[in-house]
Amino acid sequence: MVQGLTGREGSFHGVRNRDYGTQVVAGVTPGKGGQEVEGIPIFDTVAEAVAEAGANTTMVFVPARFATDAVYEGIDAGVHTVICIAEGLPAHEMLRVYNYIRPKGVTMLGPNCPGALSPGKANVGIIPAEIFREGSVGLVSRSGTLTYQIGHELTQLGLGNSTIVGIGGDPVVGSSFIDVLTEFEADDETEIVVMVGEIGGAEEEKAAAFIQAEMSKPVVAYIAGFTAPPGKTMGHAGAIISGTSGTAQAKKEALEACGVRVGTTPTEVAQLAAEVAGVRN
Amino acid sequence: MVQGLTGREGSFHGVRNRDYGTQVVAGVTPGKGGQEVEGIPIFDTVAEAVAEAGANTTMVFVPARFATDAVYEGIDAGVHTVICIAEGLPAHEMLRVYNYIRPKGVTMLGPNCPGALSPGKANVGIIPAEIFREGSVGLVSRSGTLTYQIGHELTQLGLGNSTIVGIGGDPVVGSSFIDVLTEFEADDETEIVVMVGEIGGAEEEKAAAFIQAEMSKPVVAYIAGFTAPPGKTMGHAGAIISGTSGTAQAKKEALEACGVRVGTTPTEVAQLAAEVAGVRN
Amino acid sequence: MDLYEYQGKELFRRFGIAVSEGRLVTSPEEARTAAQELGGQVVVKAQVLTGGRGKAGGIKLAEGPEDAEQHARDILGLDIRGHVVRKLWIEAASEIEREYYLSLTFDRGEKKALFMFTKEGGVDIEEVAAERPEALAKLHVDPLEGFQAYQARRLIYGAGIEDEGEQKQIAKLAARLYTAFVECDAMLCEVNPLIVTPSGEVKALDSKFTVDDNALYKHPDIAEMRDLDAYPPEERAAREKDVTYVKLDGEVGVLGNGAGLVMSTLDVVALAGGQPANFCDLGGGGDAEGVVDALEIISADPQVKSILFNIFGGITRCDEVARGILQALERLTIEEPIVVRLDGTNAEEGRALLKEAAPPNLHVEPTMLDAARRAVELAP
Amino acid sequence: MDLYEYQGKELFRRFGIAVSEGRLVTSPEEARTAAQELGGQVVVKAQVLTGGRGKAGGIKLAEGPEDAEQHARDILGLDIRGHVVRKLWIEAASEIEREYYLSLTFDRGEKKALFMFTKEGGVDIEEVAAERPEALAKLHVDPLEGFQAYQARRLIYGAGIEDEGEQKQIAKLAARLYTAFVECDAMLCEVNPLIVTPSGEVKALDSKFTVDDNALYKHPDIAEMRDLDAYPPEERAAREKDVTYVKLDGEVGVLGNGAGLVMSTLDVVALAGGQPANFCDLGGGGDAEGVVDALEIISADPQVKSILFNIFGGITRCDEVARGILQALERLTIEEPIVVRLDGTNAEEGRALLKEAAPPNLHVEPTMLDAARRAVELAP
Repeated sequence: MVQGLTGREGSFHGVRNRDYGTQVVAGVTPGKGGQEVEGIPIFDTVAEAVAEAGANTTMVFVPARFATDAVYEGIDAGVHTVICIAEGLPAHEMLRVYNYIRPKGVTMLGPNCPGALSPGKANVGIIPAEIFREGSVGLVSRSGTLTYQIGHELTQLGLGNSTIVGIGGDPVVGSSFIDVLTEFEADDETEIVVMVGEIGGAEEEKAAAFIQAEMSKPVVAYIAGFTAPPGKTMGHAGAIISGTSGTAQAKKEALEACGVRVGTTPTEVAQLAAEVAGVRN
Repeated sequence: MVQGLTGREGSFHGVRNRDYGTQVVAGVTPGKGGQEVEGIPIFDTVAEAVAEAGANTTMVFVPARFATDAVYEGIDAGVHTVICIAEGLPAHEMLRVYNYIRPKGVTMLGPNCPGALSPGKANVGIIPAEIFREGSVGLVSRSGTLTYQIGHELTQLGLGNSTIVGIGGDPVVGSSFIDVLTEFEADDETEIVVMVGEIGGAEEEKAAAFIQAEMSKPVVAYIAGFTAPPGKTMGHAGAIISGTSGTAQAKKEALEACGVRVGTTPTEVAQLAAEVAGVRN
Repeated sequence: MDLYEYQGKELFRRFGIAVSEGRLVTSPEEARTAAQELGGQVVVKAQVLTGGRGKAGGIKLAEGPEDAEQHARDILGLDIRGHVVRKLWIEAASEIEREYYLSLTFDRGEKKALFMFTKEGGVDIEEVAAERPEALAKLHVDPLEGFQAYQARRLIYGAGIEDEGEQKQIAKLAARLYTAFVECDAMLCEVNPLIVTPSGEVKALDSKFTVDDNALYKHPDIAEMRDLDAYPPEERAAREKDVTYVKLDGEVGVLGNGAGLVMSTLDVVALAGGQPANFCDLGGGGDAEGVVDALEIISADPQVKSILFNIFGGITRCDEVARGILQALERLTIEEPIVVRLDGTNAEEGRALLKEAAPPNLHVEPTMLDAARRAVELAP
Repeated sequence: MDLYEYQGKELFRRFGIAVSEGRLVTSPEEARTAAQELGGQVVVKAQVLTGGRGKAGGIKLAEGPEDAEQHARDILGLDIRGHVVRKLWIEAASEIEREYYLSLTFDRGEKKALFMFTKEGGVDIEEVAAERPEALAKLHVDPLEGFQAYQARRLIYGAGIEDEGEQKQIAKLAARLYTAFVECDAMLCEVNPLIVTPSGEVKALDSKFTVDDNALYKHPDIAEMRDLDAYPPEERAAREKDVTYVKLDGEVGVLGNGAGLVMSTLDVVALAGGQPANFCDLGGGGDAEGVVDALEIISADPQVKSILFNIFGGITRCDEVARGILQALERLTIEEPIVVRLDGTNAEEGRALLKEAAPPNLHVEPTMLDAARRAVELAP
């Protein structure tokens, strides 16, 4: 289901996802129940979309100030997976959402994320599927276009992707690198993983320890923001060096200390992936 | 650990529980850290009691207006089982506590409960152990003294108890009849169950359906409050008939409809239990 | 604790929920003045803590001050389901286009607050729920999540509200009602009817508001709203002495320790053919002084013909209870026979004390059943 | 958004946190008047959005009005770490018995608010954390549970506060700081130092307060506190045009679509031997008009010697970006060479448009790396 399917972005991507093969069974826009968007029925509430169209996953495309409400509506209606494309959610709201959904076992990507794509299978979100091809590289990233750039470089080296997951660029997002790495480790179609981090927070450092301790599949990484100054938000609300913590250099060092090779440019990380893939194939 | 061990009630029961064989490793009273109560060390905070004395269960004996805080302190310090003897907690506070702890898997008895006793093994709470003897009857109740009365009647008929659990007399308590029945069903030492309900709410009705659907062990029941008028709180905050719902008659009928025999007096329910025990032995 | 309509409306107003202007009065003359101040048509509404005021003649429309005075004269002193009308709420009359129903209850089963909303206002909600469930929008609010905008939408769409102005007002009102419910530690907030005026204004025409007794310490302003006159005199006295007491209609006074045991004792009295006169719980402690207070309150009820003590000592020590009984008999004039059953902690000591003092009219029985039967026999 | 000390203190006061009385002034004369009004000793404090004011001579104790005027004259116009002092906070001087440190931060790792409290106030907290961790009490608050009294106790006992009066005041202050933190959508609330006066009063002598930009729409009063003068002129212009822009120190202007890609582009420019002049994200949409606005802001920076466009089209269409570049070149006078890399959605169409118009000084490169190298070359 797409919350905000009648909006400009919501309808464009919702229909595109449906055309890619994703089962988009319903849209939700309060007050527009009974309408249709290119054959997809619209409901006033998520509860109706769940009851009448059997939706179990929601993609949230509403403006930031309505997004938290939309997420709660989805979860309370029994939806177990939330992909929140919306960006600009207040951090405290997301703090409450996170602590609310986490013990309930709800899976959430975003906010401020491009969604997830399994080339040739399904696309939920705004990732342009035409850049990617099927393959065995799992790609997880805090960033949208940077993911496309790296996907593009992989494609040029003949590598395809099992699944591409954008976890989102906000300070608090529903899923961490570790959550997605855990999925990739268990996923039969994934053989290597490329992790794309950026400045801010310490999720890359935690992921480094996790990779060393828990992962059997090879991981290579890229970190953006070596030239970012401290105290400035670099586009993403989460991309900020606070004091001396969250620098790209610290993340790179943490990853390398755990045996994860880090590329310094998108091109280089793709080459590292190709090298590892070559070794394994 | 006992939160409020330095109080009159807390020290009396805490020490009694310890003397019965329960491992009471710590007490917590803010500002009294460093003191002792009959050899049990007192800490200022639960976190210290957990870290230094290894406590994993807490019994809350503080006055009502400090009880919610005490429960949160226990849970946040990593305690997994909370026995809240304190009564008079505002219902909304307990509503928040319940929804907070439930998805985290914390077990809570009470508030407004006498605790739990496994005769001959351990006693956590205020149940007078001398009334009960070891045996195979699981006893679960919303009430304290009524439980003692029924335990006494059972003893007089030669029946002992595996475990006695008081879930508490408040409108919202941490564990339901179903939670405890589930434990009894799985407990090797329990052969029959006596369930003691009272007016208010619909937990007995839910338990009836659960017993019919899920339990292999025989259950007999007692309900107090057939003569209680609607709209009046009968001593326990939870013992109130709201409109037409929560009557003893409705509970009795629901239980009987699910094949659970209901005694009309404490004596009769003990006799029913003896009858069933006789059949099984 | 139940609040009067006017008190509930005062809280509504505090939380921004639209209500009509009104005045509280206790005499026909005051009613006249209030009607003058308010101007135009007014409604004279009996303030009693029970339903069915309308049918009982407790609510009347007045054309003006004179009319209001006359209605007040008629309604004051009226007995509505056992509640004597002592106060009136004089309110500016509202034009009513539509009547809805909106409530928030404390759903102990689901452990969440429960909203109920239907366009079929002014009627009995349990009837709507049973007969036309599709007309009733129900929705739970998780206390940790709090009220979210979507919940208002589900109520509005669920009940079929189509007018946009109404939708907006109801959404706002529902959010405020939730805030009032949580911040006042309410167990019930009911607006029946919630009206729409011909000009499209949505407001609360009535209020039912119940606050958790255990939370009153946080709300001294609400605690002060308690009207002791609304309770039977025995319950008033019990409240002052901090005794847990509920007046019932029978002739056997009952005292016990622990709510469950006392309820059970009442049932056993009834099974023995008697009628309990009250519920009275000595509570966990039960010291001698508490026993004296409780006995004083129970014996003050003229309906009481015999008194039954059912004590199962745990924390409560039976010797202490026995001492309390003996003290009470010394200090008070209790003519009703007293039947005592003591078991548990220090029961033997307690029985010995009673036996030694052997006051007239005091009967010790070995079991709860025996004691109940004896008390019923002794209450002719 | 960072607040000035005086703004943070205004919020503190609103939430019941004790602060000293003071006045905001912008001239030595006003400083004199303020000191007169306040009476006694005052402190003249530079208001700048950076630390290290004390060492830079931005905080001075004045004996009276004359002294205050003189200090104001000295401090106004001072450059503290690149921030020019334009405002002063004149505050009644406090007697200080002890200095503590208390803060609440938004811990994104733990997804909870984090309290930090130590008796070692007035110093760098990271130093205390690293060197004497046992002196620092740290505690998380779950947002669903909210602030509970026990948390205050853990802070107090954890830091070793023994005086009862202090314990009570600090417990209350911590609760209020948490309320302020949540209700203002703060990312940081720091009180350093939190002082105890000789008479035992606890109060906030300084404030550091950062509010989440994404939540400012809920707090128009806080949003109004933004002082545009505190930002570089390019950032001010960008804010007005709603362009995501951060001024940096180099000579290669950078534009891209998507925060991650732009950060990566900056890094690649640095690897190619250049210095990025700015971070500028066209965002998801990236229509022609947005491109014109962004180019205007970037080219207004006199340090910029070349401009690099790195576009990977997804939602953004490369032909639209190309149109924006051509429009900007028509409308604005841009003398710096522009290097363009277009890939993804409609990249061919975009490149064709640029090739057809072939403006002078515009260089199209096939890859991100090539483009970065070229831009660096062109910025001498």
